[in-house]
Amino acid sequence: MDIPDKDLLAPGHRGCAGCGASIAVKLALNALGKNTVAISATGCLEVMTTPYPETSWEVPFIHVAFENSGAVASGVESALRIQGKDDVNVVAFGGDGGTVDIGLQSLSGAMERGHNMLYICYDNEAYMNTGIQRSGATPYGASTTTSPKGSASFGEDKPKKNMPMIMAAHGIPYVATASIAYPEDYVKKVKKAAETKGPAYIHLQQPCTTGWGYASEKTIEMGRLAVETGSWILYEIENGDFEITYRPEERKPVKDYISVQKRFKHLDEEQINKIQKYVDAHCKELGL
Amino acid sequence: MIIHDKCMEEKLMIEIRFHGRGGQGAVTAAELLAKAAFKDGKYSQAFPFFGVERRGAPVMAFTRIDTEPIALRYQIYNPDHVLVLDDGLLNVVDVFSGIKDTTEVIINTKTFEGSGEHTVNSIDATGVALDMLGRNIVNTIILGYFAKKTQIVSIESLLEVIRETFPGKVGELNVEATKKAYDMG
Amino acid sequence: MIKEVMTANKAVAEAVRLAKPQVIPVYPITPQTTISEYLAQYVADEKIDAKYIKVESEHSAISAAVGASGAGVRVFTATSSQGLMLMHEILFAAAGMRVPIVLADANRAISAPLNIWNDQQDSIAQRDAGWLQIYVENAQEALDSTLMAYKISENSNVLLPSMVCLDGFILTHTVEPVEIPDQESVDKFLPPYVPEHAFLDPNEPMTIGSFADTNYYIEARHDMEIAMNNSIEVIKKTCDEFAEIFGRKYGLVDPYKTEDADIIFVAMGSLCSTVRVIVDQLRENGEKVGLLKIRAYRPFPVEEIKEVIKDCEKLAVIDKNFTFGIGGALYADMKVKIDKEIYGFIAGLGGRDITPDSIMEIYEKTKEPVQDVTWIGLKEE
Amino acid sequence: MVSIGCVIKTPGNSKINKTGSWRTFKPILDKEKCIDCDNCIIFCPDSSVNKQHDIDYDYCKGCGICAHECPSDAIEMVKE
Repeated sequence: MDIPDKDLLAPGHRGCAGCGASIAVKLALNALGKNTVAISATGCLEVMTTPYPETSWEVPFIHVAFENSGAVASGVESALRIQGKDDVNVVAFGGDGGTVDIGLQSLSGAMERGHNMLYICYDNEAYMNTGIQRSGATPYGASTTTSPKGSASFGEDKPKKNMPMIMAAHGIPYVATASIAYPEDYVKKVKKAAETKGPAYIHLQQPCTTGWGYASEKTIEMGRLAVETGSWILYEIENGDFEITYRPEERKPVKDYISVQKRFKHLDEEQINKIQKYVDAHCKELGL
Repeated sequence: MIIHDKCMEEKLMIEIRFHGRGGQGAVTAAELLAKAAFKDGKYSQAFPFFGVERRGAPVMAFTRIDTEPIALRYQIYNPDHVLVLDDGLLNVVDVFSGIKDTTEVIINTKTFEGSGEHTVNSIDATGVALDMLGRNIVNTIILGYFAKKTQIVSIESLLEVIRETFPGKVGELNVEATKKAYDMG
Repeated sequence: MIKEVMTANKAVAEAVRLAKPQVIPVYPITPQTTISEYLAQYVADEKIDAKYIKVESEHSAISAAVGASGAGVRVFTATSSQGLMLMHEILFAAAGMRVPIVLADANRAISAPLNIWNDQQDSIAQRDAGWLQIYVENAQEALDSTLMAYKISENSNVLLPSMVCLDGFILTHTVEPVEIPDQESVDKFLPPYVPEHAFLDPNEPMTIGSFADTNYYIEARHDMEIAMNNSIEVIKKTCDEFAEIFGRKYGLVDPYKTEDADIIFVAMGSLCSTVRVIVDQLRENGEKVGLLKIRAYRPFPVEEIKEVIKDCEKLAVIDKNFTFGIGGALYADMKVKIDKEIYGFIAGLGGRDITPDSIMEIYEKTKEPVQDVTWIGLKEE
Repeated sequence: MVSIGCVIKTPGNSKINKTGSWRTFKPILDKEKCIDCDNCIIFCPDSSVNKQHDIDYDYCKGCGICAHECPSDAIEMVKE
């Protein structure tokens, strides 16, 4: 992989030790290069990288609110293009909350209108910025502060919203899933998205040490386990053509992935089996 | 409304109320009249009774014409002229509401003769419209008749505005129909 | 310069065409809709060289406007009522980010009950967002104020967005003669927007919309207060420049026959036209009465108001909005800043027609007051 | 005094914030064992490993990802 002389997300940011979001953004920016304008939804990323008067961004950056990064990016993209700046990459980042929940309408509008931009959802599967509340991307069984385990609850009672397929249904030219644990695959997809004329969407799984409950050194390992167990599947949909971009040699049991995270610690065998069945069905559906 | 009447008198403002049904072009008629008066060198204003009614429902529109700039910004309650685009409305709304002794009323009808209480002029605008336009859109026709009867706007300005508003063949057909109605006045 | 009969919505669209914004994100809503339609057509016909963003909501309209303005171009958007309410959050963000957006609001009542007619509760509810608010009386003023709004907002001593407020239907759907300035004169008055404080350019990366903690936030908000205060002088200067080129003179306030008046009506927007006619009528009857039209509601021109009303006995403030337990918002502001005998009147909510009789009633109730705040035209049963 | 709209015109100036002070364990690289896979560079959330695999302790928060992802066990986490 190409290593740049200088990262476009500077150190000194306030991300947790072992933060996956900063890895996600660093890799994306390095793939896109300096000729890029970044937009961010409110969330961990924005708060930890822009505490006035400091910024970690080496590229132009704008943040407005939580639910509107799709629309803000639409405005930025339109303004750049009308000024003849056709070669500038426009990339928007949103967490899972800002993407699959509160920002869905704004993002859907942006995708539908065909702006030449890339939207990256860095999905850590809950509202981490405010202290681990569930989102539409929180997986089945995960305990969060708003989907807690309890005497009458085993945690989140609904599976994760299938956001990449919702984006694909917009008929946009490029949709992909990715993981920070597979940087070459991710970077390749970011570059492909940047070259795509029109809207592109990448749904990136990004483990979170604080929210998931694992030791900080295991951020990449968690991402790898998600993919190796089939809990997160790497694929791309290019002009409607679906393709799996990484196939584990042998799919590991889901238990290997969830038993090492605090958010799933409370689950019993029956519930784990249920998750295994759900993962099996999803893998079958996508041909993994 | 004593104050209102007095100001009318002194400023010689003319207030016109249109009654029609949604889709018949009453609002457009009010605007065409305002634009024609403006072309004649007068000040004018036109606005609809702002409703949520859909096609077919009774609607109102208003025009004010004056030799001075118009400041009044409320609906017309005591019109000097009333134009009724559809005689079917006579059974549904009180088109004579608030009219004065001097108010002149023009109704698109074949049958209505008036009650003798008010000055009522009838024109079979629908007949003209079906004959010349091929459909029952009477707004320009009734304006042609109004122009002749009242001499408030010139036929030249009215025809010019109709041409500007409806370019092409539709405009020319409307111009011919309006001329015909003018001659009937 | 040409003169045409048109609605205030068309007049706003004409002003936008002349101001040459480069990005126009707009979402239709009654009674603003025809603005969005005219602008779409102008872009389709290449009368404006702009990107028209067909956003899916007002929230996205204002968000895209902030994004585009942040990227360094002149921007226009327009809305009304529920749409403005949906924008509420981002209105504050736009002002705080100091992006000089111009927005036209077709004033309309707020739900519930659902109502599409005119009052000014929608924009009044945004009074603390940090936007300049200009209330216009007719279509000509709507056009002129839109042009001036860009020049005022883009002034480096201001850099706050502007809202041009025009009464729904009463102005937006009423045709009347309007002078349309020529492009050359407008270009002279309003040069292209050249942002210095914020723009998105890879050659000069900056971070816009940062996170400010307890050490900085209050200063940032205080700076907005200073900018709002600065805008008073900028508005005056801009009005002078406008008058010089286009011959029409506006101010922060517009007094009418107030010099020797005992009672002065205070009002905003289209209502002022009818009030002026009533002032003339009352004057003929020997009543010493005048009108103070407030054009700029934010910034609130305290000194200019004081100057106009200094010798009068009483003020009759007419609001097309209200704040619970207080009266109208304009009334409340006047009570706070003006040391006079002031009476408040709530009128015209949800499009109830304000007739000469309504204004006469207000006059009588100011002459012989029975209470501080009176709702006008309430049906008895 | 804050800038207009709190716009920050000094890209990447978060470098003034030395996050190395957050660290309780410190990664020590044995260059002898290093096989130049660059995992420590790629996965570092704080951009604290340069192309020569030197660790910048000004910013390293001691998360341990580099040590954990090192295929040749060339990095050891040591208590500060």
